[in-house]
Amino acid sequence: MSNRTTNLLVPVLAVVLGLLVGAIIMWVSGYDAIAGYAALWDGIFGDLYRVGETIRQITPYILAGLAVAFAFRAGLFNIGVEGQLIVGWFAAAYVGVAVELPKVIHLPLAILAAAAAGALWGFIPGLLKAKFHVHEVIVTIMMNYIALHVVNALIEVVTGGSERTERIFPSASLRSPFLEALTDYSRLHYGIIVALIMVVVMWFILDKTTTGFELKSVGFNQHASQYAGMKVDRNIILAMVISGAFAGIGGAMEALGTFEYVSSKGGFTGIGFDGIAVALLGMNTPIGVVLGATLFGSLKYGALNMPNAANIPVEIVGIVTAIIIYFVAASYVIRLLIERAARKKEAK
Amino acid sequence: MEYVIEMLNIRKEFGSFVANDDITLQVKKGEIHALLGENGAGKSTLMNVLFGLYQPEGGEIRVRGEAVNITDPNVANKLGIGMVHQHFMLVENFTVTENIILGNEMTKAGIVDKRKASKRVKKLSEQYGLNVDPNAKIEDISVGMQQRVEILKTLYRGADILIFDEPTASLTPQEITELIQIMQRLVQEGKSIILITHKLKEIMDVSDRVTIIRKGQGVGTVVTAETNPNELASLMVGRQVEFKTVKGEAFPKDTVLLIEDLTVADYRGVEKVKGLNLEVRHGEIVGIAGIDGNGQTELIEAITGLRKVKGGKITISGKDVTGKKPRKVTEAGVGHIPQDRHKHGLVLDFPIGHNIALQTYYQAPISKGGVIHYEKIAEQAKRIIEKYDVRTQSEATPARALSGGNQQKAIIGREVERDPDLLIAALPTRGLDVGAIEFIHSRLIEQRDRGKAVLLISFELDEVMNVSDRIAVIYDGQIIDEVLPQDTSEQELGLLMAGQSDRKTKAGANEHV
Amino acid sequence: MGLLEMINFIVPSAIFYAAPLIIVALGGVFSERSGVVNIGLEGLMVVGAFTGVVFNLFFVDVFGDATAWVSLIVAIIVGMLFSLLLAVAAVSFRADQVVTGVAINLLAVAATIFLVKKLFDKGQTDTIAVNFSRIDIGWFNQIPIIGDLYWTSILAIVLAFIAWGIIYYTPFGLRLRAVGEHPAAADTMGVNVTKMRYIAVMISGAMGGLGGAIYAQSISQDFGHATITGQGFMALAALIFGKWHPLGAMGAALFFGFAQSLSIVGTSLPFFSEIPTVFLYILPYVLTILALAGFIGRASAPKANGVPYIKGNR
Amino acid sequence: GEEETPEVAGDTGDEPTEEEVFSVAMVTDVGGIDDKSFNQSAWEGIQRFGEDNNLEQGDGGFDYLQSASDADYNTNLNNLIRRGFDLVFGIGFLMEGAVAEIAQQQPEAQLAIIDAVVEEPNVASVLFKEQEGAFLAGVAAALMTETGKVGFVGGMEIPVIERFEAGFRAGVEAANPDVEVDVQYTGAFDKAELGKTTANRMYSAGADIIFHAAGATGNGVFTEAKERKEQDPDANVWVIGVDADQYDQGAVGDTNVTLTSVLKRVDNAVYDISTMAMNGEFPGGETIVYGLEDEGVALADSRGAITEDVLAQIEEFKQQIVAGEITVPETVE
Ligand SMILES: Nc1ncnc2c1ncn2[C@@H]1O[C@H](COP(=O)(O)OP(=O)(O)OP(=O)(O)O)[C@@H](O)[C@H]1O
Ligand SMILES: Nc1ncnc2c1ncn2[C@@H]1O[C@H](COP(=O)(O)OP(=O)(O)OP(=O)(O)O)[C@@H](O)[C@H]1O
Ligand SMILES: [Mg+2]
Ligand SMILES: [Mg+2]
Repeated sequence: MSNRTTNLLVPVLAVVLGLLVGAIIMWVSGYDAIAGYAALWDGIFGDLYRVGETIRQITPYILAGLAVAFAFRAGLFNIGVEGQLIVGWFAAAYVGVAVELPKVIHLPLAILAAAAAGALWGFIPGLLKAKFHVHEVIVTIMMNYIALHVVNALIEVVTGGSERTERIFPSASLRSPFLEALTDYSRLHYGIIVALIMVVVMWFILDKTTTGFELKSVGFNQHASQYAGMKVDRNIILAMVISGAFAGIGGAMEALGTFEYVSSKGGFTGIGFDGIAVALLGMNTPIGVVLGATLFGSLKYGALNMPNAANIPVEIVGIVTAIIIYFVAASYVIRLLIERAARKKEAK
Repeated sequence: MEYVIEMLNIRKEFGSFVANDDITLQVKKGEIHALLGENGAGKSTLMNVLFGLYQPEGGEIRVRGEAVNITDPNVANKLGIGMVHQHFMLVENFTVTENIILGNEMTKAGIVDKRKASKRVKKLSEQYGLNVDPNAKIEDISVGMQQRVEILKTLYRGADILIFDEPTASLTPQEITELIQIMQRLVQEGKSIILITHKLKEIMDVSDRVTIIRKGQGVGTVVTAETNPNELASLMVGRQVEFKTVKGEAFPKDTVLLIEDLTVADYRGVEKVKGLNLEVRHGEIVGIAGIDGNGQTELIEAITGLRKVKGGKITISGKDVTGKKPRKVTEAGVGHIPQDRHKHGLVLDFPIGHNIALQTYYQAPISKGGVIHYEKIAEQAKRIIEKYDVRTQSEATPARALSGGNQQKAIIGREVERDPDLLIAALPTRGLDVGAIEFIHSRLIEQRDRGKAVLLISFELDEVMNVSDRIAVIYDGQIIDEVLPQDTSEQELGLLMAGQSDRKTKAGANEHV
Repeated sequence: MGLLEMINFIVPSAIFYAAPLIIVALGGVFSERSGVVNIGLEGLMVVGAFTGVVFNLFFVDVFGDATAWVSLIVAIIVGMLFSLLLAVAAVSFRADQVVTGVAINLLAVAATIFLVKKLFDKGQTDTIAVNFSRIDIGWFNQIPIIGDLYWTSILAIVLAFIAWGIIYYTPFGLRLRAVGEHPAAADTMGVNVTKMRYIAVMISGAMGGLGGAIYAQSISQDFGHATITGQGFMALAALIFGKWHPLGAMGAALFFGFAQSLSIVGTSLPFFSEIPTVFLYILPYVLTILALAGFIGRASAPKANGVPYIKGNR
Repeated sequence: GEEETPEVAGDTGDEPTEEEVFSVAMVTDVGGIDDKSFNQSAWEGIQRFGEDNNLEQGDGGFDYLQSASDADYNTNLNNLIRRGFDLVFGIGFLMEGAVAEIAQQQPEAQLAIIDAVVEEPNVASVLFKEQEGAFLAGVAAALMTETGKVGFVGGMEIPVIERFEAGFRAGVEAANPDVEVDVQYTGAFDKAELGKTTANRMYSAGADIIFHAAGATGNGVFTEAKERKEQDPDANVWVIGVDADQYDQGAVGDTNVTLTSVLKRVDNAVYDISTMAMNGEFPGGETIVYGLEDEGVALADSRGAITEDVLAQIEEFKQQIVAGEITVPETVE
């Protein structure tokens, strides 16, 4: 059996296994698994509205996934995507409400603001890692909490004491009546296009630019990279900045598309943490991230329909998702099984 | 039965690749049995099979006549088989004692009894004249010492069959002589030794018999007394060969590298280079002879910009590169074959092709306007792999999967092809087979003959003697003397390296520039 | 509040806040010292908190005042079993340990909330009746500063010293560190790498469960989605901050606790009460970053941390 | 009204609801229907409405959906409308945006929002005068305190919570100006440890009654009070709960640290609006504010914790507020 087919089979089998376990759990705890999965399927593909919403849900996951993946490729573990996304969300929303400009300027400006905010949030851990060798994992964890509180405070300041900004001006919005009409009033917005562009951007940076070569090299072996004349510190910081920018744009998707405002957060959005799973599901490659985000986002969104249509707690899908990720991580066993099976075939 | 070890028709496969193909090795009690073969011939693999790290696909192993099944190192240990690995199996931040007792610690009330243990280690090391400090941290002791710790580990476990995989590859001449004495003492104590080495001289000196393997297949076993280096070499490669580095006269021209009382500290802040002066000219090979730890590493790292300079001046072809970044130095016309090929020389997880482009990836034709062209990288890699005979499936194979010899050839190719004015070669032939060594030496000489300057750092006397046109002896961070190979004997050189220079008084004052 | 009262207040509440973090971080120390990265601490804590509270609610009639303690033991066992998921994947299946950890976290939250819904058919449990509270020994409470302690806090500190002893002075500890630094070496010395890593991960499971159960039974007193919200990640931070050293991890956790309490006392200080509250909210996190950048500096992980061990592979 | 069952765009093929029955449903925020707070209260109201009009839970009767994140509100509201519910509630200010949006997309649907105002013809907005309930709590605290010091622990600094603070301060001020109010926000609704440490600080500093408006962070306040009670049974520490009657949370053996709770009768509001809508009087486009007057906010039974004479004085203040003689501020000036 060729490697490519195996590489394709592994995630597929992981998904199957995950769904299987989920079914067993539902069955054991007295739910109708068939109905449950029917509801899940329906919740994802049931009608245009849901398809639209599913894509809408996938959008920020793609960007969060890119952020994590990009840092990983440079040998950095960015748990701070959550915080970078939150500041991006605020920045975009703020630009969206603060001024009204022609769309061609306003929308890009808002997205750029988000990218810049996320980049700043990534720059700090990057700098500390490069200059003081402070472990990026701690700093990014701390930066998440700081982001949460700072953004809540800023919202209060800019709104003069409210917990939520006004709706952004249409000129900054990613929404489109066309897409909404197309999908029966879902919140599907042009963000998905932005996300896919970013996928190309990451692919280009990593696989087509000199910088990408350096980033990967530094990710594998800093000593050799330094020997080869690369600026290790600069690359570390750059990696975190770009990663943060992706995350920030992820926030912009929520600010300019899904919500069109930003409100005080009682806790984390979770998108950033899910981004870790998405990235690793996608083996830290741009295309992989798209697939990972699609799987993750679809399950996440479709899950809402399980209590709605089949009276099954959404958590079931959480369990299924976790198991899928688990088996992808442990793909080694699955590969073994596949190869065994393949050999058996050849034997016959 | 007189054989303590019998490996009969051993076969070991890695996937589709056959590393050992029907190899037979029989070791007599109390002998030093050498194992000879080119890089990648399958020596380490065979020994790893004997030590239980790999399970063979075929063949039989007998220890003292008993057919045995060595499923893992534990079994090997119990059978009295100990292995001194090519890449030391030592926990860097442990003490010598901790490394030795690991796995069967002696305890008092559940607590590791370090005092008692280190006593025993001390006693053992005295018994075999190893004199290691039981309480020193591994990361603080020399490679030679680390190797002795490896030996102690096996002895501590009562091994009487010892495997040495390229023990001399990373040792200084002194350390090698001492190691040889140690081995002989071990044999007197009734131990048997399997010795892997690429140095025919050593084989001739210490071994009783030699088994040769070629491309994973056993060629046969010869009695050392009845053979000679050339025959061994021919058996190893499979054709008549004469490994002799041919080298014409040197015609040095104007200065390339000029170092004026350079001072460098190591990572702990301890001064390792203390006001060193050196000059290297176009068209000459200058060899730095010295015992490990006399400042060679710091010297090179300072020149190449990998380490801060505390004082002094370094100029390349008149350009001041003191404290410049590595890339500035490289672009000033310096090529560098680093001492540690796995740490500095290669990105092991990159394809070998990327590694070959490691110094040129950012320049045209590979990169234009920040955009990189991997097809250009592949072209370049193919060319160099071809020209330098790097044995690999393709340029896309990860560097990790190449044998050390071939990894080294790739690095040499990378650095030499850039045609630098100054080529710094640090221990360029460590761990390589005679063929590869000869190949690399002639590349260096070729550079010289093309009017380039070469700075060779080596712990191996004969390498320094054969390749250099001029030898600078480094001792305690200074060049204490300069000699010409033709009118110096290895003995004299050895003494100089040990710091015993009659002209030492003049050392500070040899401002020959 | 006068200075003395402040110290009198900050120290105990710092220790109190730190206790669960210390214990969970210690678990992390064992796991990562053996070479298994443990992002799953959060999930292990969730499982522990869930087990502690649920067992407490169901068995309070059986065990009476001892219930809270018995719940801890149960939480330890359940935590261990749960951590087997990580062990099997990371050690036997050569899985990417970070991904597995993430999966563990997702699974823990989903599974526990799902069970709560099954058991109580609502999203969070009732409030427990028997919980941990301050030590109540006359003379003890008289001791200034530390007087105001909890048994669980003492337990945490004692465990830290025990862990230190085990890791640095016993054969087990020696092997544990060897496996995390250079598994191949340990292997050739006859140390069973797989076994060591399984044990280490299961210890982290036990500690994670314990820490979670202590948190739930001494602070939140019920279990729901809002019970464990990032404490596991703070523990992870503490373990790195503490440079993978048991006492270091304890120190780091105490530092967090100190910063946290300071931010609360802050309001009653003339200077602090002037500035916007947000600065107090972020104070603990900023202090941590400054501490790391300032004087703690490089933290170097065990060499083989996160690398699955495959025989004969260099 | 009841005769026009909403023609919802893209109605999924659920069986159409029978003409005469009136069905109602709600969407919770992430808290869920058992958050011991307004989601729970709202669900109780809907259940009561269901029973009184003998409806079944499920399509054509009454039902709810819980949101896993802020992004889910739209979908959940939409799902319920598609399932043909005649009236759908969005519970909590967080749902303001979602309700507004759905209302525009589905003009035939009838929606209602709690704790926020959405100006759409088909949305009824419901607000509460939290400050009035908090005011009475302040009075109770001021009159019951023995140390002359009381505390307020807030979650995040958002208008709803600030109304509680403002009311509480005003109440204390009105009842006894000498009583000191120690106010602290924790910045979170889900950090019990912060609630506990804050309460610890306040009690240590001499406060004996703490009013919390901090969700799960408030659990910590109860924990601290209960511990002090356990340590010494005659310790004088009290907690005033919020939103729902939190008496059960205050139980320490056979004593209890809950002085009272500021009830926010979302249930009543939900019941009202549902009934109006059923009778064809759906207050679309209007904003209805519930205060002490119409039992929208109230103090919970103190079960003897508050003395008769104090209860009497509280009653007086209540009358004055109802009579409009006192207007309670919504913000701290
Ligand atoms: N784990 C492995 N997986 C795949 N191939 C391997 C592995 N180990 C060894 N090989 C291959 O088997 C061959 C023999 O390797 P081995 O290390 O035995 O050579 P060697 O004789 O020790 O070489 P050297 O003299 O450089 O040490 C090499 O081509 C190597 O690439
Ligand atoms: N995972 C692996 N895949 C492929 N080849 C491997 C792997 N691990 C080791 N090898 C090969 O096994 C052989 C033994 O490893 P080792 O590092 O001893 O090589 P080597 O030739 O001895 O290099 P050196 O002499 O520099 O140590 C080498 O050829 C190495 O390339
Ligand atoms: Mg070898
Ligand atoms: Mg070798």
